[in-house]
Amino acid sequence: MDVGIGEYLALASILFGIGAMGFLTRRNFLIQLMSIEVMLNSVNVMLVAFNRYQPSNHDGQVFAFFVIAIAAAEAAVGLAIVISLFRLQKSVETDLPSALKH
Amino acid sequence: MLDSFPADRALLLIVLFPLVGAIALGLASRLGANRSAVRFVAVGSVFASFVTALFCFAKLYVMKDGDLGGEAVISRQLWEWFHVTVPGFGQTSVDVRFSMDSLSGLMTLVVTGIGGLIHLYALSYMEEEDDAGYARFFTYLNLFTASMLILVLASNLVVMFVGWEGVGLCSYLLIGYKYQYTKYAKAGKKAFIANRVGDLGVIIGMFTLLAATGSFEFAEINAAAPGLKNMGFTFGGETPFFSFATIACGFLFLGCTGKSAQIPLYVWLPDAMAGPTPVSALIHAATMVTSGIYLCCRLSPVFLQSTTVMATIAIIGSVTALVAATIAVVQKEMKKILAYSTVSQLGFMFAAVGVGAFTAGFFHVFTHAFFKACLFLGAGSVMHAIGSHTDANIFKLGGLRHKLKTTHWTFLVSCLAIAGTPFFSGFFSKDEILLGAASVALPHLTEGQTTEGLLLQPWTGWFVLITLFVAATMTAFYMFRMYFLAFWGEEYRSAHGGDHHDQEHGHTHNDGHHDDHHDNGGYEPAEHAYAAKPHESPVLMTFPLQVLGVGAVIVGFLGLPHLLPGGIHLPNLWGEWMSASIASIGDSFPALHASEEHMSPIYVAMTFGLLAWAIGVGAAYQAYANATIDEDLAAKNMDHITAKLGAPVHTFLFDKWRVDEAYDFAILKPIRGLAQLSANIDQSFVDTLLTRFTAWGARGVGWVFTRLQTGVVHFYGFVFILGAAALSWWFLYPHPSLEVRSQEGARVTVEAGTGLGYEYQFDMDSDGQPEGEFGSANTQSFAYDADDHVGFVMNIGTLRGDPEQIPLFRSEQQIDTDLLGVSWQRELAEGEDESALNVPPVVWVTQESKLAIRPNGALVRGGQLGDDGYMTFAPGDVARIGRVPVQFHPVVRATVEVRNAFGHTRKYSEEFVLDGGSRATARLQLTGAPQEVAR
Amino acid sequence: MSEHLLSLLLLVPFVGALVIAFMPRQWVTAIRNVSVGIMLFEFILSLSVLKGDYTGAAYQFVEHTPWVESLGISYKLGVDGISVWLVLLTTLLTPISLFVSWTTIDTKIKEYAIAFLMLEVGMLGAFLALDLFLFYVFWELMLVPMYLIVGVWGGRERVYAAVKFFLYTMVGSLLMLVAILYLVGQYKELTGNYTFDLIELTRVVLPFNAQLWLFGAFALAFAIKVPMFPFHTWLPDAHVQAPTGGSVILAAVLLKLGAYGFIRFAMPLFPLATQYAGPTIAAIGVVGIIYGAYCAWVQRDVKKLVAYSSVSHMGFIALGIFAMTSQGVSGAILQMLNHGVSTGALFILVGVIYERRHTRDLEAFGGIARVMPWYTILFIIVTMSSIGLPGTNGFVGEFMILCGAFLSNEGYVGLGHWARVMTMFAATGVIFAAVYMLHAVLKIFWGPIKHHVNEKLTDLTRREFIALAPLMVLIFWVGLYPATFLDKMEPSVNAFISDFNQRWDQTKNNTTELRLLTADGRGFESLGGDLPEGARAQADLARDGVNR
Amino acid sequence: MSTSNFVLFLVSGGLAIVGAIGTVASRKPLRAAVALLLHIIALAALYLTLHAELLAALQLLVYAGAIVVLFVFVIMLIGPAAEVPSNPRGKITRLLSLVVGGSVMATVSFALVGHTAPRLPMLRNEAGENIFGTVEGMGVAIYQQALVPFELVSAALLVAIIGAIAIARSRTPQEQAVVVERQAERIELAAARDAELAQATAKVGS
Repeated sequence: MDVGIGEYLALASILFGIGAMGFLTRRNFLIQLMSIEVMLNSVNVMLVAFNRYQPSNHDGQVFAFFVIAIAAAEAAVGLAIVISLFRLQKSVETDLPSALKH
Repeated sequence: MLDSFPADRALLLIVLFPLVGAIALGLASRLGANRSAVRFVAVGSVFASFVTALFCFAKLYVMKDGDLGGEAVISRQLWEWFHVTVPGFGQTSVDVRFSMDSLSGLMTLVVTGIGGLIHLYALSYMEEEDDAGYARFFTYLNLFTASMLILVLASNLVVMFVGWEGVGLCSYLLIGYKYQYTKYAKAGKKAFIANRVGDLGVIIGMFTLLAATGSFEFAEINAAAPGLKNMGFTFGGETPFFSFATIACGFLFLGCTGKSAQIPLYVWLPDAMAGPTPVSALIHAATMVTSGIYLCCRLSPVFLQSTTVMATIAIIGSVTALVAATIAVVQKEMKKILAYSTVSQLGFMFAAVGVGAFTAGFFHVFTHAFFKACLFLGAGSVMHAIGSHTDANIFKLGGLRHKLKTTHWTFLVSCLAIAGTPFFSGFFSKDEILLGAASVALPHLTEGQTTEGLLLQPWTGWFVLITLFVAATMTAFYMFRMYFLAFWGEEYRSAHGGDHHDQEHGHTHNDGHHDDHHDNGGYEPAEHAYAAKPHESPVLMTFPLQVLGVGAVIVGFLGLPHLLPGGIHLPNLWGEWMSASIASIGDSFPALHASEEHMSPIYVAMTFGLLAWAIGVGAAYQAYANATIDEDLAAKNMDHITAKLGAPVHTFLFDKWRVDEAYDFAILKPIRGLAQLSANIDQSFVDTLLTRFTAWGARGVGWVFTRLQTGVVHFYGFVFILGAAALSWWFLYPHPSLEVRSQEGARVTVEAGTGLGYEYQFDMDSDGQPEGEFGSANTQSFAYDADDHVGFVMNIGTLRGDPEQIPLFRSEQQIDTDLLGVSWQRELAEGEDESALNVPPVVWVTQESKLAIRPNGALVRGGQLGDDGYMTFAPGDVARIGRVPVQFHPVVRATVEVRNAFGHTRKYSEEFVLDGGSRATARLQLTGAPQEVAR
Repeated sequence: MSEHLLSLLLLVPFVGALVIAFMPRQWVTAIRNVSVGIMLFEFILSLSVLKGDYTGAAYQFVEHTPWVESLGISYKLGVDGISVWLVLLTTLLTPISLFVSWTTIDTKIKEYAIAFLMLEVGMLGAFLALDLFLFYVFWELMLVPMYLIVGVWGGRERVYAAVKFFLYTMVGSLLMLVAILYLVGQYKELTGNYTFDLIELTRVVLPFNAQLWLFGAFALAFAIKVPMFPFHTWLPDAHVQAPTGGSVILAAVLLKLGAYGFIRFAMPLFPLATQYAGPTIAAIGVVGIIYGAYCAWVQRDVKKLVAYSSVSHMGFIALGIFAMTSQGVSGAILQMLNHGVSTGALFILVGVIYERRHTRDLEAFGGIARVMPWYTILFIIVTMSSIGLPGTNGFVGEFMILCGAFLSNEGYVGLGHWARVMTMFAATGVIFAAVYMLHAVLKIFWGPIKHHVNEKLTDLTRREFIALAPLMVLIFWVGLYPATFLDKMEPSVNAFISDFNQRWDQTKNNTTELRLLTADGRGFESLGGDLPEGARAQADLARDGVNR
Repeated sequence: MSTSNFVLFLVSGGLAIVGAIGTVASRKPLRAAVALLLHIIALAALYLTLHAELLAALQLLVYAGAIVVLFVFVIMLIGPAAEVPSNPRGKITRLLSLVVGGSVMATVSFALVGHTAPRLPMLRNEAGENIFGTVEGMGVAIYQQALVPFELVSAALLVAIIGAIAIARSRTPQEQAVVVERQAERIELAAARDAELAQATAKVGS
């Protein structure tokens, strides 16, 4: 039995779905940030999978490499925001801050 | 016309003197000048103008050299004011022109003569005004004289209108001279607006005359007058409903009623008594109010053309006379009585005009100017004597004949004149009017002649005669009632009343600005008792009285009746002099003119006149010669005779038939309400409709979009994901498109739209078998042959823009004619009827795929007319249907199939015309057609 | 100098504004004097416009330089009999209104002067422009300074009034812009190239209903500006809130642009629509006369009263224009001049008592004739001019309009058989004018002094006299000797009417097709361009043989 | 190569999915962090099956080592409040979205399963060894083809660090006062604007 590219893509899309569901349904900032991480990882899988089937260069993997770097930066800033928000409203619930409404 | 040199220069001076005087006095009143200078300028200017007027009048007399009725006009043109184009008459210029003929000559003499005397009188009457006020008064008086002279000397309607409104303005200023009292200011405003309503009539009348005769000049209008009878505004119908004459004269008469205070618009005159007495004398007796009659006399030829207007004038005139007389009888104040007497006398004059006796009417104007001015000045001198500045209540007077000697005899003489005592001026002028009325009532009919041809029917004559008779008796009665109550009787009824003012030796006539005790907040001057010992007025006031008194007597002899019972002929200077410029009814309707063999009207007129005088004076003597006034009746404004009328009738008459209240209720209140309504509507409805609604609308739409900003991160995330999904759907399926790159004859190169990872497969002739495999090349060229044609198309070149394209089929099909422009039909062949041409041409495609056209009604060129009646064209040939070029081309279809990275494929097909690259625009529903056409 | 006179006229105030912009804010008196000085120089300069030869109807001092080649927009200026006096009215009244406002305006002097100078550029440009695009630019440019003058230096609710004024005119002019662009599009379709030149565009003959729509758009824009009956509600608010100088210039010149627009642009471009809609618009004008007079009568606020009186006067002008007779139109133009003078003077006079008592309520005054005699005299003279007393300017204009309207049903165009009825109703407007003006005069001047504060009112100052003197002279000059003004106007007006009739005659039966008139407007241009490119050669071949 | 590869794929894929579901579904954030750790480690194994050795190492080193630790650190900092009580509101919609999301994922993944792509020859260096995915190959790719993005990413990371510090640092007392005062000012300004708006609408409305 051989693992074709389809399986990897399927796996990646499942993971992405789970991450999206997490981001949309959970009302806890931290969980949302983590589900973003899951989504980013699923993208990495897809990139690496495609690169595997074009192995003449490392574009896919280099891109995945950069995605990881940016994910790190994004997590850092996200958590900083969560902390300052937490300091203001003593909770990490996402629905509380709605000052920017119409 | 004899334009003698110095006379026309003099004509200008007549007007310039008072005008310059007015301007000088105006500056004086503002910049301060000593009183004597003001006196000199005020009277000097009018007197100088009087002398010049005499000079011109004499010049006129000389020009007539003996024949009094001869044509003689002095005229002077200054500059062209503006010009007007009248359809049918071209461009007529309206220029500032003055002219004096016999009518305006006399009128100028009246204005400057009597005006001058009144100026003299006013010098001392207004003595106690402060310097500025004194000068201001005489500025207005001079300005008034100037405007009146402009009105009289104008040679065309527009310049006359300048004077007409100028006089209105001056009466506004003069009535409101004591502007610190709101009542007087309101009276002034009322006068101005009532005149303005009249002026509306004059304007419309002017325009009608302009439309009918093409000019404003009096001379030209009178010349064209006979023609006005049958011309008129035809609102659609042929025969004019109203002739020009009727419309013009009707509106002009409306103007005259405004200015000369006749029935509908007379309400302003009684209130105008608010002005100082010289003003009432000058304006409301001698000059301004007579301008209405002057206008009618000036345009007498036009008035003679319209029966309806003459009849209305006659009726309104006599009714006004009667109504005013009834009101005058019950009044208790001298100036009020004189005011209503003026309205009544004007009614007499208009009645005269109405029955065609223009010269008689104007003669009454002349005599009335003398005795009415004398009466007003007499009343003024009485008021001066008793120290009252508002009015003299006759119930509080009595026995003045001993103390005011000259005022008494001049007042008596004028009363006799107005009452119509024989040999006094009033008798002659009134007799002439009655004669005019009688000669209409008893037309001198030759046998067989019926009355309907005449201008006026006898019943008008009788109506005027009787009403005037009653009015005349009443005139005599109320004049002598006033005379006896004021001057006769033994004791001076307010001898005791005024004593507390004695210590100021009786001069209490400083205007009320410091005794405000009960002038109800400045609305009107304070009422206070009369001086105990009245004394005669200074000589400056009595001298004009004497002159006018003498005038009131002798002036009547100018217009002696030309025929006396018993066939005696008397020299009628007035009639001859006026015949030069006033038309008389006798010329056009001899039946309405009394002559030797038709003496009856003269007898009737004479008897009515004498009878009226006798009854009136007798009754007044009987009732009031040495009557005593009892206090409580006086309190109710009644004396023992008028009390007999009974309270309701008396108050009805005393309150001027409640006409003012009726006007307020019927006209002013509704218009004011309408104004208030429109102001509110403007603020609320119109404003809201345009501004508020749009504002609300904009804000509403804005509100809808703000709902999107919920502030919840989730929501934004969700919208974000939604967008991403939609975008991805776009990439899921390929979106093919096809363009014609180039076309040489049948070989066509097409190009498909590119996309990410697209692969293309062409099937150029859409027969189901693609020519090649899926490849990345997106262009393909192909040579089409006859059997690839999927259909045919016809290009119709329209007049502009790109050509119209219609599909062609094997079956016959009519061309829509409005595509073919305007001129597509061919000439009518012989033997054909008209309808054949309306059959539009028919086109279809033959088996050998050629275009076939059956012309039917159309003119078709450029093809070969076959035997079976239709022309054939090869693809690309140009045919011409009418002026429109027509071309016929085959249509082919190419398809392309595109596959994208996901492996989904889409097919796309495009039809185009093999004629050099234009895309098939017509909806070619050819999918169903190929089988039928192609193979 | 003479062939660039008009550009110079536009340049002087513009450069003036720049000069003042660079002057430091503290030099208050310097700014005041310099700004009025520039405007006076502008007035003297504009006098030389009169040297043009107006006997023929041709435009004088024409300047034509292409501006945007590709779109056919050119910087084209010209003046003829119709616009010469309006230009002079602008250059006369702008300095007067600025001169008057220097006593009351004490904040942001520099900006006020600049706004006025730019306003003058806008107005002059609008009167002089012969290119539709240029006209539109100046029409909008004029709005901004007026908006600022009302909005910044106005009364309490100045922002509301300014915004309302701006939006009203803006909406109207946007529709006009759309109409202009459509017209240019049709010209392009006919001749293949773009142009915004007025004379060229008058050659386009649109089908009737297109003409009606375009005329509607133009008419709306100008009706709002005139202002005519339903669209006039911005005027009272704008006047009440505007400072004295602002409302003088607003009443004296800005309102004239609407009426001028009708004569210059709307009527020549769309003859069929004008003939069709003319009587209705004239009727609306007459309604405006009476409606304006009614509203004026019941106002307690003097400025609102005068504002509504302007609505009534402008109704007269609309009637005069659509009467389409020589004296009707020249009467209307003369009446524009008179209305500018008399209403301008009225607003200055109202400003005088407003500065002293800071209230515009009629009840607050009473009996001040005794306290301010010179003021009373001037007010009475201006009132008489406003209600059209013969001998003053108002009468000549009104008389010619009424006469024009009365006789206007004979010609091709005009008010039809309703002409005489309309004239009668319009003439009643003369009565109501007297009613509300004398009502105001009675309330302010006559009667006793009710409020003791009025006793201490000072009479006119020298500055106010100087401002009013030229207007007084004009009132009597136009009243007694209008020939100086009419002679310059007459030829252009007659040309305008004869052109209109001739073009109407030419195109009255072509109500469906888009055609182009020949340059001299005598016949239709035969259009070669109606065949597709390729087919033309063939068509020429085919044309010779009838049935080959 | 096939069966061991397939087994490793199944194991690591399954673990990855379990980890993902764990991070998303767990109530306590700490438990979610651990599940995330599991998820990342599973993916590292997956990269191995795809010949991405450097990436697998990096994944473990950077992702697991740094980012997840950061999460845990923040969770510890926030303490008990980190756990948000479940809120019944919107229960149905969340369930509904789960169902919909699930079905979409299922169809997409089934559509993708079974696609095969030709195996192409891997990248070889001059010496001929297969360096695809190895440190050498990746090193060459990063430092030669992708040098500029590499530098940019380092700049981006620097910016992120500074930003995070700027946002999350604790305020000094006077800064706190300024923040509170500016907050009050903003509230008061908003109130004034509302009042004027209300008054304008009243005027417009009247």
